[in-house]
Amino acid sequence: MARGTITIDEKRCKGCELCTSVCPKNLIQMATYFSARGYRPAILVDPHAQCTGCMLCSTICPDVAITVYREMKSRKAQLVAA
Amino acid sequence: MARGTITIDEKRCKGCELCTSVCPKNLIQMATYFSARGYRPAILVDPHAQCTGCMLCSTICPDVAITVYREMKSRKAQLVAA
Amino acid sequence: MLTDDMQVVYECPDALTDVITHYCPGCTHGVIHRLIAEVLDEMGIREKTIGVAPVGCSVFIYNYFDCDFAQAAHGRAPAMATGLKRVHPDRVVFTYQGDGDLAAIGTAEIIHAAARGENISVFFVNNAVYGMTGGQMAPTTLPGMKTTSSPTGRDVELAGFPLRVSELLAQMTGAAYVVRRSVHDPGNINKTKKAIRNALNVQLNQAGFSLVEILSSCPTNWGTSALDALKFVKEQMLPFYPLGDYKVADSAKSFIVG
Amino acid sequence: MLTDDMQVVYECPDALTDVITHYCPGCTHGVIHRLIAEVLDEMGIREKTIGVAPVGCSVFIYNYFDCDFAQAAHGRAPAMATGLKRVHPDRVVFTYQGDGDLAAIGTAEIIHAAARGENISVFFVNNAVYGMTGGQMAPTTLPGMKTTSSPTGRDVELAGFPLRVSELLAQMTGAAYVVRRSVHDPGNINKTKKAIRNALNVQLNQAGFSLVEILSSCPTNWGTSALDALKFVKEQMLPFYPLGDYKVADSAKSFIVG
Amino acid sequence: MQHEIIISGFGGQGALFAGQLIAYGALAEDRHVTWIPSYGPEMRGGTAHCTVIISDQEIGSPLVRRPTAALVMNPPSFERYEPAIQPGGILVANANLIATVSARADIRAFAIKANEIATEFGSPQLANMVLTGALVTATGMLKLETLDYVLNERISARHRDKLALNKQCLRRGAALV
Amino acid sequence: MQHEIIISGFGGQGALFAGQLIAYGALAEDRHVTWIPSYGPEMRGGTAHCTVIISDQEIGSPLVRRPTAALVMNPPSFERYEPAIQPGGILVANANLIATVSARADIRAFAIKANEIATEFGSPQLANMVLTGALVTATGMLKLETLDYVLNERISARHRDKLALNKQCLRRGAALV
Amino acid sequence: MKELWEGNQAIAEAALRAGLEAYFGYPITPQTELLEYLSRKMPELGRAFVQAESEIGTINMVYGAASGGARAMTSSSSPGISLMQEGISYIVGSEVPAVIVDMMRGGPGLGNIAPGQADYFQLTKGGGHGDYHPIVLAPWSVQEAVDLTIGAFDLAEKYRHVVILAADGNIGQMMEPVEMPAPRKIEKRDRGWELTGAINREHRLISSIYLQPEVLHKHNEKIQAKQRAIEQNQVRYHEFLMDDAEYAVIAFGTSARVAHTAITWARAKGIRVGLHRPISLYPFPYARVAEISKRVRAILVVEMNAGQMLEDVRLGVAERVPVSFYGVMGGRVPFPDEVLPEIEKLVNSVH
Amino acid sequence: MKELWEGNQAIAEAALRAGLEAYFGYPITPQTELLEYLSRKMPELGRAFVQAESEIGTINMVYGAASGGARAMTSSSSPGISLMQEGISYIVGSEVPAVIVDMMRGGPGLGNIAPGQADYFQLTKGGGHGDYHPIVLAPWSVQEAVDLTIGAFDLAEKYRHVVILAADGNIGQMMEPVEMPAPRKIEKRDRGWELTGAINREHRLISSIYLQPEVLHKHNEKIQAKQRAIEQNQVRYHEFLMDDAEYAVIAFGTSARVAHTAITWARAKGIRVGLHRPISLYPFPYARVAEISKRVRAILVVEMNAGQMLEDVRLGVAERVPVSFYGVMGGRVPFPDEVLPEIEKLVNSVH
Ligand SMILES: Cc1ncc(C[n+]2csc(CCOP(=O)(O)OP(=O)(O)O)c2C)c(N)n1
Ligand SMILES: Cc1ncc(C[n+]2csc(CCOP(=O)(O)OP(=O)(O)O)c2C)c(N)n1
Ligand code: SF4
Ligand code: SF4
Ligand code: SF4
Ligand code: SF4
Ligand code: SF4
Ligand code: SF4
Ligand SMILES: [Mg+2]
Ligand SMILES: [Mg+2]
Repeated sequence: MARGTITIDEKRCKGCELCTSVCPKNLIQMATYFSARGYRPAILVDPHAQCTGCMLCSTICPDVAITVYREMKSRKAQLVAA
Repeated sequence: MARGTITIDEKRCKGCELCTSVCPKNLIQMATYFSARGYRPAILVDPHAQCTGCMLCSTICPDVAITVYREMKSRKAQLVAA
Repeated sequence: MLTDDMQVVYECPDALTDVITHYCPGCTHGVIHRLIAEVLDEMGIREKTIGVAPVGCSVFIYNYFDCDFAQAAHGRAPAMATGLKRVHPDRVVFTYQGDGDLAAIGTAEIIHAAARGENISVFFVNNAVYGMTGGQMAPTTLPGMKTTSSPTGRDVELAGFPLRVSELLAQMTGAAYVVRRSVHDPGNINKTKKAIRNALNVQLNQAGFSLVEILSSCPTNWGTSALDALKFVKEQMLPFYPLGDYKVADSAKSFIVG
Repeated sequence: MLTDDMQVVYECPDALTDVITHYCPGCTHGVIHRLIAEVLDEMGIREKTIGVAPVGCSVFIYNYFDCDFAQAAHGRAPAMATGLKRVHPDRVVFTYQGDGDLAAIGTAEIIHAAARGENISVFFVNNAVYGMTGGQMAPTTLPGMKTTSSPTGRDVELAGFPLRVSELLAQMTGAAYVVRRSVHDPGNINKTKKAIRNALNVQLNQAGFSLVEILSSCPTNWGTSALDALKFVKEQMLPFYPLGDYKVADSAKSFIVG
Repeated sequence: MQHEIIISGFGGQGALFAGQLIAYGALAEDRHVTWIPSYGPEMRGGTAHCTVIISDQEIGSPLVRRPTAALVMNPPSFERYEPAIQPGGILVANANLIATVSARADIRAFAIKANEIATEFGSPQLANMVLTGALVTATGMLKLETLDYVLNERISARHRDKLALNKQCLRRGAALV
Repeated sequence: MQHEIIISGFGGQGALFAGQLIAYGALAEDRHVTWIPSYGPEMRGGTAHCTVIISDQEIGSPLVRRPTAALVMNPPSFERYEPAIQPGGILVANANLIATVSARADIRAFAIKANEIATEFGSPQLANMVLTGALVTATGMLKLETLDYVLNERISARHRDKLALNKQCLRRGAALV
Repeated sequence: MKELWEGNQAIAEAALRAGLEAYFGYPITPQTELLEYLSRKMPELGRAFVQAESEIGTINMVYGAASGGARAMTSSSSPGISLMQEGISYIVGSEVPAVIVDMMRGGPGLGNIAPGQADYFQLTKGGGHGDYHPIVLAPWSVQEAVDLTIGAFDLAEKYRHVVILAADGNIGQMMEPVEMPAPRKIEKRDRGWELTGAINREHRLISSIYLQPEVLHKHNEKIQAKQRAIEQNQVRYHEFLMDDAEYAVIAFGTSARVAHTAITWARAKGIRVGLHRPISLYPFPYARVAEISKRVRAILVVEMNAGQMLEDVRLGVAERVPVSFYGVMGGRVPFPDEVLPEIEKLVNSVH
Repeated sequence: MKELWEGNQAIAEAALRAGLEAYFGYPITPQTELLEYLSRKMPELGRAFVQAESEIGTINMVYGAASGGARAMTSSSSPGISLMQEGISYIVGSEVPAVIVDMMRGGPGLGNIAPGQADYFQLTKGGGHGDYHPIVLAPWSVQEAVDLTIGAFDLAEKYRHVVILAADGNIGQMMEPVEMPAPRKIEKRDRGWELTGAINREHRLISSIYLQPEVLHKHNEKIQAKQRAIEQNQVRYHEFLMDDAEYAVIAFGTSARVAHTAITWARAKGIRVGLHRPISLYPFPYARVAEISKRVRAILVVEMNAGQMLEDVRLGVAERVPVSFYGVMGGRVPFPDEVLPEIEKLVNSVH
């Protein structure tokens, strides 16, 4: 299983929660604070580095707030990144 | 075979010749003279009283120029006329 | 020879006025008018009928019918008919429209009248050209057909493909009765008349939107004799626009004959 | 945890600008924008692409794309795109239109663009309401669905039946590629992206008119959370608007994947 | 002198073409000229007419209420335009279709059996040429040779075989006034 | 005296409703009143504001550039309207969302932790009522009882269970000025 | 009893009470609430309501319903009104009564949705082809919008003509206290022209085609006679402090309210200025403006456009006194503190 | 070398020679021959031609083609022009150049197909929403129609504005001798705004939406500045026997030709009357009309409508001298023998 992670751009995130519903590892939660634009942004809560970089969250994010990273060991991952 | 006849209203006829093409007995011809409106009207040429009152000519006439008559002996003809 | 024991079996229907039409010799607009009038007479609904005239050669249709008429803006007859029908739901409202009127500028209006299942009847006269303006290409002009605005024949690459209106409108859930007929010979004329009757009967029974597309001739702009024009309908138009019943909704079935 | 040996596998496509959209939280207009941008990047055609924006919530789409854009009058994007494409046949021209824009006021324009086989691509975002004006009934509003202009639910007797755009346009001879997709979950999002790519590929290969209808959410006007809105798409809209390929003309077949 | 001419007949009788021929003739003679057709819903059998003005000066109103000359080819045209002709003006009528004869003493009226004559030439379509020859000659507005020239230049390929016949018809009409 | 009030916050914070409450209050007190919302593409999260004018005379311009009082619920609203308030005017701000405090000496400014207070009442939605109570009292433009009356009359069936709570929030806000 | 009403809803309710029988609409900001209100009320009352496919659809449905003798109305905002121009021309040409509400916004093109007054020309001069002027009424308050709406139906029927209520986004969105009149009973009687089916009578025709120029000329003379009658009898305006005015501000609708405030301020400064507010934009109060131009020293026109009514004012003034102009465009509503300096400039310019 | 050309075809050919790259049309009498002519010529030349589904289609295709930088045109007649009003407003708002031909006919409504001039208001004042005036040029002969057509494209591009050739059915159907100018070479250069794909440059936008009122106000100020520049620089008129005139007839297009003849007759009777003929209806020659009104004793306006340009004349005249009007409506063209008595009446009225 690939290892990955994501970053969520708090400026772009509108707190719609869509990403939370698709993460197979349930790694995304909504913040309790408000962003400058008045939304509760999504945050990655991944203490055990479970994120696989599967891109499901970025695929559903309507606001292109999520950047996905993956460890580039496997050929497959490199292909996807190409 | 029913006996019938037609009258053609020269005022209405525009000389389109459509009626001539549908008469099963070939009884309609185009006049050689011009009507007041500048058309050669259709005329019934039925010396042997062959017209059956079949209404094909009136059915195709775009100008409602043809009135069809039929001998009212048979029940059927009466029904049609009703 | 007219004898005393002969009786009239066909004469001008009551629903038509005495006025001679302005149509060109042999133009089948006249046939279609007559059929509608005969049906109005036979159904006894002339007095409760309101017609809506299009812009096109048939713009003067109201001169020829002895019933109330409104004259719509080009393409907007279905909208005008909607307004009329909504305030007179117990009246019979029909539009009479050409292919330029209905299938070009009036596309949105006819589609949405059908979508609404507007309880009106549409008599759609498809003669494959803009007759009144002098024979330009219509949405229904056949591929390769020469018109004054497709002088080298309709080039589907540049001018696109003809619209098949009945097939299209049959897609609409709100459409109850959509058929295509032709008036190029007496047999088809009689079938067309039945369809007109069906359409009005569907309306009378509140069964929804009805449309009869009728293939019609335009000898003047096709540059043919009236007789050749009927041949053109039969030989060129029929293969491209097959006759048939494109939609008879369940709501309509019991009001249909033939 | 971001480590040094990690590389970006997904980031904002180049064809999108840095501007944050004005869309409501969770509105899938944003997803669809992203997909188009990704395809433009992947096909390397951003620089030869001209988009045409509608009137609707996506009126500001031009702020978000790094390519030339025109902003059309309500419903007229296909006409404007026709003008653009005819004078720039070697450019990629697409319209992006909502259901009010395309299926109500713009009915005539989209039908005739398809009839002409106009070599453009249309991305049709069906969210079953007029989003921008505050959630009125659209031509695609489901029967019984409550909107601000059908407050007791769409009454098909009075307001008519929804239009199924893909089914309708598939009737047009000039249409090369007409499909319906949805963006309610990642799998469908990926399929939608493929369809967008297919549509543009059809255009690039001069194969004719292409349209991708995309079922989309409007949480604000549906009065639901963003998540419930996706559920609504799946549970209410999909049954009424089945996904699928409604037309893949022979001319288009070789340019289609998936 | 300004010639203000109306030419009128059933559609298909060639009224518009006759007018255009004259208009082209005027252009060839370097005169000022306007030609205006009646236009309308295209329907066979209706009346078509055109107005031609030929002048040595710039032409103001291109419309004519009281023509200096009229060429009429069918009864309705006769009825409409015969009374309108200016005193001293000219009327050319196709006597094959128009039974009435002008009773006006203040105009010069010519009733010409143009259909008959054209049929003699084997081309009934050319009645309009016979009448045009008469009109042009009676008014003296153009030289017949100019019309020959125009026909040479402008007759369509389809009708080129009738070129000589056209000219003959013009001459025949001219001889009748 | 003419009260020219702007109430502004994120969509969903209840700015428009607060304004309407005041407007209905003015009507109940038989004053002249106008209420105008900002309107626009309906999108969640944007800023919504409304303008209320209450006067004893007919109201001319219904628009306000320099309000006599402003109720601001989020930072952008503070930034926009705090400087605009007329000298001697009143500012009521939701201190839970707005960190900045007005530095103006020529107005009376109240920073109220309305979210906190409303949450204490068990109904965080009612922050706008707390602020409205403060605004109405600080300006003296209406009697609180009038607002009670309006709430009695107009509160929707869905929110009727919160009627008392609404009134309490108004009172609590009023007590803070 | 007065109640607070939002402009759009108030107009809708007024139309209902005036006996509106058929409404056809299409959403557009800032008039959509009018459509929404009627989408609920009309079906409840068993009256005709259709949300059409477009504004072209709505105006032609109005044309149909009105041809059928019903009190019919549509509403829209600027771009939608542009789309109705052909239909309006047909309705006028066919002489059927119809009421249209234009909640004007910023233009040209898509512009924006903020309040504007730049449809003045298209509404008053006839934005469609042919010779006609719809009756155009411009309210400056929600109450007046209600009153004019009711009157609009009567005028439309009296003259068998199009009546347009020309408001702006501000009037549509604003809430104000309104005294709503009691509903009217709709009594149906045959007026001799409406299409109802030719039962025991001659058939009728609603049409605007007159192929013969002479006949169309005559038809137009009839329409023009009607326009003259309207110009004679339907001029409406309102004035404020004009009795002793040395200067006049002329403005309509929302601009007039702004001017009203500015005038109060100017009076406080001792400037003898008054307000003339045309309520009927067509027929325009030319005669009254001419009178005013004989009494005052200068005139300021204030509009939310680039100067459209200005032309009509200048026609009335005929260069007797200077006419200056203050306009804001693009959906901006001027503030009184912009208009006051314009009044002061006006005063200085003639000193 | 002069050749006889029918007006519609002459305009089409002139447009071709001016470098027309894209034409979109829809049939309507009396302009259809223009469409028909181009339906043959444009494809032959490899240029864009589409017979659209409606006039709404054509104007928005023009909008698209023009946004793409092409010389684009459409043509229609009165009802079709009414349908274009929204599109025209968008084109003006987006500042793309476009040429429109209006072969005016009798209105309102369906009216008839005979020549008319009753689109004056809709063309010159802006029949669409928002503040703008297209440039409107009115030829009185086929030759002038050709010359103005060529100029129209240049003006449209110079100002990035809509230019309308306002002719009437008469001009469209009439044949007259024409000196056809040589074809221009179309040279393409990037003017910095057209949409061609963002290759090696920033992306571009053609749009008329400016959501912020302040911004739309600024945008309108820019358009207004352009209108002022047009008013400064593009006024065109033609005069006949005005030097010593005591009376003036003001007329445009076909009416002016009729007036011309009547004036010749009046001069023959010793009446010192001249003709002022506005060629640019917008910008209207107000200043020149004002000058004239200072020199003549009375003015007669002749139009094929109920008195539309009349308003602009009265704006220029400012009641300095009496202005009388003779109008025919409904597609009727006046005859000189109707206009002559009007001139005589005018003379008598001031004696
Ligand atoms: C808005 C508008 N555009 C164009 C026209 C011109 N016009 C009149 S009839 C017609 C076409 C008629 O063709 P069709 O509907 O096929 O009827 P047909 O004459 O063939 O029976 C057109 C384009 C018009 N009157 N109004
Ligand atoms: C001519 C015209 N009519 C109406 C409008 C108002 N209007 C703006 S957006 C819109 C509907 C948008 O709905 P849709 O196309 O479904 O897009 P969505 O906002 O749902 O994405 C309407 C009716 C307009 N701008 N122009
Ligand atoms: S990339 Fe996959 S695993 Fe990682 S956060 Fe996103 S959805 Fe979860
Ligand atoms: S999907 Fe995107 S916008 Fe929505 S909560 Fe997640 S990161 Fe934020
Ligand atoms: S009724 Fe029949 S048989 Fe008699 S003329 Fe007509 S077509 Fe011939
Ligand atoms: S079909 Fe009718 S119009 Fe035609 S020739 Fe026969 S009778 Fe005359
Ligand atoms: S032009 Fe064609 S459609 Fe029109 S009347 Fe003549 S034949 Fe019939
Ligand atoms: S209103 Fe609906 S469609 Fe528009 S941005 Fe919001 S959620 Fe999306
Ligand atoms: Mg046709
Ligand atoms: Mg939508």
